[in-house]
Amino acid sequence: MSIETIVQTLLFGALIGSLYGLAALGLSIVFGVLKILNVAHGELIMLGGYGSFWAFNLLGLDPYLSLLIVVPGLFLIGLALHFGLFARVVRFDEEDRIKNSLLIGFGLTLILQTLATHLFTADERSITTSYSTAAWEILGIRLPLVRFSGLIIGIIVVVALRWFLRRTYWGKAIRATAEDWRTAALAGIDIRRTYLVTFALGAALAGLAGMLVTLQGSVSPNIGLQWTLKALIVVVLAGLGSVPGTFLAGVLLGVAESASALAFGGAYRELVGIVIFLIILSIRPQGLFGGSHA
Amino acid sequence: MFIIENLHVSYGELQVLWGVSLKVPQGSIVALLGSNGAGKTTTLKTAMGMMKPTQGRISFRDQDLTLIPTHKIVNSGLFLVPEWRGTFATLSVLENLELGAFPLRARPFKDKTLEHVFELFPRLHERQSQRAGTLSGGERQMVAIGRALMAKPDMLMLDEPSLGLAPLIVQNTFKLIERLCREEGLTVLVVEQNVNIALGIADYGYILENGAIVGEGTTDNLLADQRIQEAYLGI
Amino acid sequence: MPALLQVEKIVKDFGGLRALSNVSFSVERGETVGLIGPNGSGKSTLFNIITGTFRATEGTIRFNGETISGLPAHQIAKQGIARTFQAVRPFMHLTALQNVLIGSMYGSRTTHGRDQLREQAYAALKTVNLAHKAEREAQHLTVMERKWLEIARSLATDPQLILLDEFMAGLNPTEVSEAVEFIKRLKDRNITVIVVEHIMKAIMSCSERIIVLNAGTKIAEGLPADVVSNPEVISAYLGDSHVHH
Amino acid sequence: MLNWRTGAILLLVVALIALPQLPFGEKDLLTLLISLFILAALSSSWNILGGFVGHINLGHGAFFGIGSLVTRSLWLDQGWHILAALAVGGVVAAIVALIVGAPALRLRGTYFAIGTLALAEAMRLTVGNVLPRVSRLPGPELRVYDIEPRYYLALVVLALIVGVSVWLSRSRIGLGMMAVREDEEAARSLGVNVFLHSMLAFVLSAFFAGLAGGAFAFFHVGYYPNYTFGPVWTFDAVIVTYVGGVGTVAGPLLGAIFFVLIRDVLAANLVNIHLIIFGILFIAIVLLLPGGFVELLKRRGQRLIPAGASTEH
Repeated sequence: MSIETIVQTLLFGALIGSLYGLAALGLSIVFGVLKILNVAHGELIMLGGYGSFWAFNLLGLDPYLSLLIVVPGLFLIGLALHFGLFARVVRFDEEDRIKNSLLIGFGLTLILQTLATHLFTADERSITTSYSTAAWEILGIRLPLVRFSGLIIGIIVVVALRWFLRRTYWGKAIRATAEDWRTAALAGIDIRRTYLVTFALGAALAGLAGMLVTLQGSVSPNIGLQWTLKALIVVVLAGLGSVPGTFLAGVLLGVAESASALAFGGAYRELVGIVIFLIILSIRPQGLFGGSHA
Repeated sequence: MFIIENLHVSYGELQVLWGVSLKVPQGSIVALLGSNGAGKTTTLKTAMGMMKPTQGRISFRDQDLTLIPTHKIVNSGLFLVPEWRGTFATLSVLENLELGAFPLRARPFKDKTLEHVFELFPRLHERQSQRAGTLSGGERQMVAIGRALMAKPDMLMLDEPSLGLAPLIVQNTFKLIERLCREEGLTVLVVEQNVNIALGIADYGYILENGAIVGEGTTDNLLADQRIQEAYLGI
Repeated sequence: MPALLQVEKIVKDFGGLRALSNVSFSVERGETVGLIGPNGSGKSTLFNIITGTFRATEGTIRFNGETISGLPAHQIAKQGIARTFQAVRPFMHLTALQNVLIGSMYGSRTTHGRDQLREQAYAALKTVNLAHKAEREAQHLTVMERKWLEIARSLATDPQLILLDEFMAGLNPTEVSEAVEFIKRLKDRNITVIVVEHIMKAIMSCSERIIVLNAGTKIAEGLPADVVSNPEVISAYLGDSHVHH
Repeated sequence: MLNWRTGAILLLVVALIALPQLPFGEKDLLTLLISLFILAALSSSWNILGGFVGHINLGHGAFFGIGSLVTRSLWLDQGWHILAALAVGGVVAAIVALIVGAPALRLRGTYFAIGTLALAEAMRLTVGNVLPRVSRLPGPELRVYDIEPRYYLALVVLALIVGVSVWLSRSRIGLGMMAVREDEEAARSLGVNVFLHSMLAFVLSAFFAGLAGGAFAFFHVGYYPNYTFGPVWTFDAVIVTYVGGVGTVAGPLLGAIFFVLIRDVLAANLVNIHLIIFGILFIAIVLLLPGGFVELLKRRGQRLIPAGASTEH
């Protein structure tokens, strides 16, 4: 195995991993602040992917430009889902809240997936643009532009999100609510609105990830579960502490998968993350998700 | 003037307040006394909109606060430092204080109040970038009160400010509360188990027992009142 | 014969916080003991250590002369220690009878036939006047009934010692005096009782002996009348008058 | 004691046993009933852990998969008798549950759910990787395919699990399990060994899921080996159980009947629309009617066999 192959594979892993990181950010922030686990997060990614696909095919919109529609669109869907469903769960105490949100997310998964099959058929869809295959080559290593853009967008999102959470009043309100909603309410923060905005923000992030997923690969109605699982693995790896940490954990997961593919063959790359996940889970059965968002 | 009239509150079917009424005149310190489980915390929580009364009315400067959400009550100038202090452990001291200025009424004065808080608590100035969770109990108390001041409240409610603190820190806390009232015109309602220290600074006091007011009076009258012993020790 | 319960030098730390330091006392068979102290003095922590919910950082607990500290909670229950919880928590979706049956099926040290178990369970319900609601789910009972159901459930385990955690909170005066009478009657059944309570009048009238905790240490122990006139107890409750002025 | 309810149940059982011999007991009806029995059995097996003990297992499909895989290879490849193969399939599923149970049951609430979800996904991927070739279509067996034994096998598996569920809902151990579901700490304080009860339910639940998988392997002879490991088996079981009434004996049965009926009625017109209906129904039940159909019937005064009414004899 040449050194180029190894570097090339690991680089690819890192680039795919930046998608894992992006997918996990939304799940992580929603879990951290609302203490609800939205297992339909992968379905929101799927919806984002279809949004870009149809914007490209029907409106001829460049996928990057389609973000201007997809991200606000998913934000609105997030608002609606929270308003109609999850807001009813947030009233419960923590244990019931997580359990019921899990079940609702689970039902939502089924509905969205079936609905997508219905509307868009079960075919795999992808976006092919003029620059889809463009790549830079440095020292014999290929750097596909479309995949590279995922990393760049990921970094931009991390920086922007961190700035938002650390510097703005609303960002601080979100972090305060994540830590202790009662105290946050006593500080004059409108908890219900914080929850609503946070959930919608999580959905918008899923939409962004969905566009990149479709551009770099393909979208079909049943990709949701895989992406939820990937996001969960990343969140468990990173804990709930930090935005950059979550993104980095995603990149690392991508690299670990690629490394295992080199070592044991491609068939086992998916297993690596799950095995890591199960190991961490069995070492730290409680309090996996300590800390709040920063 | 802060007024609670005939307040009834239940947890589910369990009624814990039975017609509590009290008044806190502008610029005075009023103590609400009573043993554990008498309903003191419930009274404060209801005043802050964290529990819904089944009956009764709460008003502050002629504005009806009953059934108004907590964040709006805060914005109207009423602030509660809860029993659990209410500091955000993972946020820095500075961020905690800045969050105090979250209510719109307080935001324009943020920098100025911050300066004032740092004058009151030089220790917080030194530790402003430290996470609040790493502070000592006394320092967290400072953050809690500092955060309350950042909200530019007209009236401050404190729930058991002495809980879990060393005597000297308790003493300093109460001196500070007294000073804020006398010098800066803050209205204060303090809930305490520690009768002597609370009445040491208060103008007027109420005794709560089993969810009802069983006695009230000026500080001196109350200190001599046998009902306090009774409410606390059952003798 | 050793005392029924011996609590020896119990220390409990939560992280850096010391919730209990060096608490020791013992309870004789048939006694009714009150455990009092201001908020956060460590009463509930002590209950949780005796029943095995928490593990003590240091110290030993003996029951009938045998060490029980370190045993899992369900084994301690089988040894004959029953408890109620501060926030009432019966099994909400099970009937009153089922609630009590679980106590008699799992808690008893002797094995009984099915019919005998049911009789026992009914008897336990009768002692708290709930026999007529045996088939009703706990979630459809009133808060008072749930409290009594929880007592019946604990009694069904056939305990030697029962720990009552703030049973009287939220009761009106008539209900309080009923509860006091009930606790006194437990003595006739040879059941030892430890009561945590904030309603001082009640605890004074039903306890033979009182133990006072403050900030995790035992500050007094003795007859009710002696304890309430103890200056240290008064200052723990009312605050030290020398602090200010 | 033969009241009308016992009578009705007896009558139903006799009818189900006699059905293949009756003139209208045709292949289509039998096929429909077999898939109903298997779904009802799978859901009932999920209900033992999820309903009685309250641990939400999102990897239940793995045990269905193990049962079907083991049964199928012993039966087809090793030439065992189907009953022996089926029993071993269930036992292997139970053994796997025993092994993963200790670490899995340390997880609380949601962590148990996502942990089992990941565990099942790991098994599905492994099986897909290791055994890509077992998917041969067994020619000889198909040529002599007879629906009747499949029907009876599925019926027996369902009867077994319903029997065990009824027994659980009335026994000391079942009561202990429900105590764990309601409040672990309170259960402990009465002498209930929480871990032991959870483990027993987990193993029983896996065993019966394995049997259901074996019955499926016998019924549905040709499929990819990792098909039965798919998450859809878990999802169907969870949804059916909740819609019917989680924690009751009748719930999973009612839910399965409703599911199969809706699927069959609507499948002719619209692909999979029953899943949307069920998804909405499921969410509505979680939010508004946590007791499911059984709760609805109970409110109307017709008591079916809810676990909650177990001790009235």
